Amino acid sequence: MAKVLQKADAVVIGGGAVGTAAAYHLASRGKKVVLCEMRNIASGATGRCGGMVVHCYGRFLNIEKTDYRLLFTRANTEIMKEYQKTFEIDFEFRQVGCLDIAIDEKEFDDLKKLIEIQRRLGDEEIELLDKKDTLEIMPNLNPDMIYGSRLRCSDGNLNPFFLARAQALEAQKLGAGILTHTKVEEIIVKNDEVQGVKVPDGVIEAEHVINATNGWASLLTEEIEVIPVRELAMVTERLPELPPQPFEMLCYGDFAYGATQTLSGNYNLGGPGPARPPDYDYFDERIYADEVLRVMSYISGIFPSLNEVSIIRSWVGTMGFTPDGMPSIGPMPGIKGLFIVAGYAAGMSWAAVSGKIASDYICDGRTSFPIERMDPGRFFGKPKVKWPQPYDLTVCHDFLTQGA
Amino acid sequence: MRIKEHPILGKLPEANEVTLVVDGKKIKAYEGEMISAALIASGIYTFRYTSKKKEPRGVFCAIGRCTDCVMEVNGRPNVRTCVTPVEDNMVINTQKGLGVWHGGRG
Amino acid sequence: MSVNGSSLIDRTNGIITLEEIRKYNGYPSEERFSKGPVPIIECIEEIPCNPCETVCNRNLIKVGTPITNCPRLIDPDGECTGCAQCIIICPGLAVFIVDKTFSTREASISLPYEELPLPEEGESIIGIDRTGRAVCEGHIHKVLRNRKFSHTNVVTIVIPKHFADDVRHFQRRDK
Amino acid sequence: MARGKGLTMKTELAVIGAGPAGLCAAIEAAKNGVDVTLIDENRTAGGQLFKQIHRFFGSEEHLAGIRGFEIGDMLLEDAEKYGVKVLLDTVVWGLFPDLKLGLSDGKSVTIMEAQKIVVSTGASENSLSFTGWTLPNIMGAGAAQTMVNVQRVLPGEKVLIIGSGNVGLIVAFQLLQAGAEVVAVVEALPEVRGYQVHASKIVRMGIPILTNHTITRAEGDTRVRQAEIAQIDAQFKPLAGSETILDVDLICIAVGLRPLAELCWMAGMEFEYEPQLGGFVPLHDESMQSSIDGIWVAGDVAGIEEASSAMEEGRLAGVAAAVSLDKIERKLGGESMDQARLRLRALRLGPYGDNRQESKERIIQRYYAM
Repeated sequence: MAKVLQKADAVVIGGGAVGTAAAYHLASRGKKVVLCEMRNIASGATGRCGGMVVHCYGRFLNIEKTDYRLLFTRANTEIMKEYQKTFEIDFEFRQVGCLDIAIDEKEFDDLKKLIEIQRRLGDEEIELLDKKDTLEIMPNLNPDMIYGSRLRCSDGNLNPFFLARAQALEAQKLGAGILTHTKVEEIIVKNDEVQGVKVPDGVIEAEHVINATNGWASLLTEEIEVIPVRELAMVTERLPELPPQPFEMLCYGDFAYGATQTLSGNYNLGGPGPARPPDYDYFDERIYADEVLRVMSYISGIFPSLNEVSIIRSWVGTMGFTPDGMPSIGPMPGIKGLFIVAGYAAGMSWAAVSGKIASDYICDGRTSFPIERMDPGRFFGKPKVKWPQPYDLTVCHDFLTQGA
Repeated sequence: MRIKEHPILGKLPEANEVTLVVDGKKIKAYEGEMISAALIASGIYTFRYTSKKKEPRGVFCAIGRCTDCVMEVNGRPNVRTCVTPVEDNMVINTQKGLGVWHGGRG
Repeated sequence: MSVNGSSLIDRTNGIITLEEIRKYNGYPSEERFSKGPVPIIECIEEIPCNPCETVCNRNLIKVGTPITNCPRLIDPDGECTGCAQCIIICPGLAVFIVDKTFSTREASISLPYEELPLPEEGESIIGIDRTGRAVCEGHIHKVLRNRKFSHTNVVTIVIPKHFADDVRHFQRRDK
Repeated sequence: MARGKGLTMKTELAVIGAGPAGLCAAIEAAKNGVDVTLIDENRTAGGQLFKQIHRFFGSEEHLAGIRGFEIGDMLLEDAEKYGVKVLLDTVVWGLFPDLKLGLSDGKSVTIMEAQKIVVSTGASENSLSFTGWTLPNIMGAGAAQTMVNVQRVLPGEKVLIIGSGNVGLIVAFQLLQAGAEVVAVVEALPEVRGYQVHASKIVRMGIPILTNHTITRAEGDTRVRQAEIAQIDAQFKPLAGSETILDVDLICIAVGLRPLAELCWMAGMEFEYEPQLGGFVPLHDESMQSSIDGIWVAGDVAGIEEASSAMEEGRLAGVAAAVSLDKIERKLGGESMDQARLRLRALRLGPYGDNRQESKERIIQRYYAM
């Protein structure tokens, strides 16, 4: 029988923004928490994303759930504002507004249709901007490419490394154990009840286990359908902000493309990096020349000021996507004590609230948030979705909205 | 100051003179010199001030790696002066924090 | 245990002493000094280097293999002509030529000089020992400018014979 | 990040970094008929050679007794003679797994496809933090060496050197040659770290080497004006009352170098931590082949040593690449690689060389244990 290393009330698997949030909220409720991360804090998607806080992408895939999404992402922002009052580490969260750019007539028409639906669902904040207004906010965009945009002023960005480390540090202060370079090999389940987790040196016993491993989630819990998606992130040299307002944009058509300027002045660019034939390994974290060039050219086409700017770092990260574009948040049907918080396409806008929900559920057996529509078991019994190869967020979205 | 005569390297080779405008003041330099060398030869050691603490910074690695010597050159911030050669009528300004940038349209 | 360098020399201040040279590499006898100029190689560590061996056209310096052996002077009969090629080639500027037969009361010391301005012949100087201290007075006997062998000039100074085993540098009086 | 035109260039062997190792790799390969492209981000090739005005150690076959910059000129002549294509002012901003390189000359961005690659990107200097260490005119000793010997500008007249390794000792002498007064060399450990010949030379020229000493504070305004040094105990704690204030206007930090291995990390190479060789170094076999097939490493990027060893590792990698491109017959190539290995072994002997030799042997064992 493997050595019992320690006993805890709950074990969190995954050291990203979501996992560290769960550890913090559980610790602040007095629970004995142990977080296991196979590499280092923020080594997964958290450490390789653009750090953008987008309350609601508002694409056709989930447009009908706009109000539902805003319920969670707005709560997420409130929790982060609370963090800022007491947390030792400043994770540079600021709401600078985000422009969703349309680069042709058809895309601009889509935005008009989508905004009508969002208004109907009570979203007063979202604004439609024509070309002139868009260029007024961001005069350095390429006028030949801009047909208009959609603006949400409460969107913004943060430093994802600092968010994860901030939550981990506060959790540690409250007694949580943060075990990096500790790979969870298996969630131990006996007659449908969680006993703990198996790690290289032995076993950590716990009544509750939280799977916050995002793109890797189905490796530990096969039944849930979270598929890994490869994304590219690049960071430029630090530059002053260009008036009138800090820069943050998404591309409506290929919404996997986006760019934001961080508080410290670096531009953070993101773009799709579909896995490559023949083996289509979506966990391949190496970078390839053509995809770096593609992301660089696409974004500098829309924002030419970047032409003379140097890129100083580039990474590839693995995010998680689900067949309906909504995260899987909730207790795992059929396994008592296992809670799933995975499958985020906009992790920074969901991490804090997901951590709180997981903690509430484990402490009180319930949560005030209506998480039923994100039940991890919602895909049980349905045929596994056969994604076209290769795929990325845009291909997933287009594939799932063919009928829309 | 420039080493006019070196025991091993001999006399400083002849080079055309160029003029740099540094924070509005004209200084002389010679073609082929790096901006950092020309400035230090004219007694200028502080090239920028840091964003947060406004502390003076200058040359540190001299091989273009550490970016401690960056200045605004011809309207572009973050130019590594230790690996950028001088050109006639270059406009060079001490960089304050991240400097001033016109998004390539300056 | 010394991390580097032959583990026996005192490495606390970078100063090499005559005793250490005698002990680890040998120092010529007075009998050898009486025969004429003698190359003194103050290089007593096993470092990979042997140009002094290959440059001496009379094969008076032995390093052998491996090239980390300390260089030894094999010149009992005093065949050294004082050509100073060994002084010029040494990457560590550690070779000197001492000629105690220069005159009854004086000795000459040829040493590598790679600084500017070059001293003038006849100029009076102060003899400096291995610790950097001034120990005696003397004058510049000869200055061999050396553009051909890339600028390691050879300056020969003349000092009282008594200091010939200690003076290894000089300072110009007006400096 | 100029709009990626994505023009693609092709070459048989791309050598990244035209320092001593890169030049020698390019020359050895080109000598054997390989189509070589040598890339360097600087305006001139030669890397550290052109700031090294001292004569090199080693034996005749290592070009001992010749000054670094003269060796640089010789290698540039050979590179031209054997038809090496040299791309200067060109940054390699990416080394991609499928043997592709991302190049930029500041105006346009191109991708180069190479059949084989040698990474010889050299090293950068370690820094040391103490109060005031960010003041202007506190710089790496190698940086000061570059300013003096390449830029021909003397950054300061009264200099403090921190660190008594060969770089600290040689730069102290070269600053003296350039007309500066070197006030002292401080060394934190109880013993001088560099060659005794270098130490004795500067001591006799009036530069004291203070072991068990370090810098505790630097003062200044738009440049450094004063340094406070102090004696330290075995735990590197300053002894109260042992502080002395030195009036200096330049402080050179010579506390070691580390490999510039970002491109190796990016290509996905395996690394090993070897303090004697400067920190994390890429694993390689005895012909400098890295853990990525088709990519060799050579020179300081594969472990900090002097330029003479860098040149030998470059020759070794250059011949190995030529063999793998079937440009020389395996047996002949093997012989010339053995020669290079013998010359390398000769440089890695003695109290200074032994621990580097052990580290290199460990790296090769780890390579085969992958």
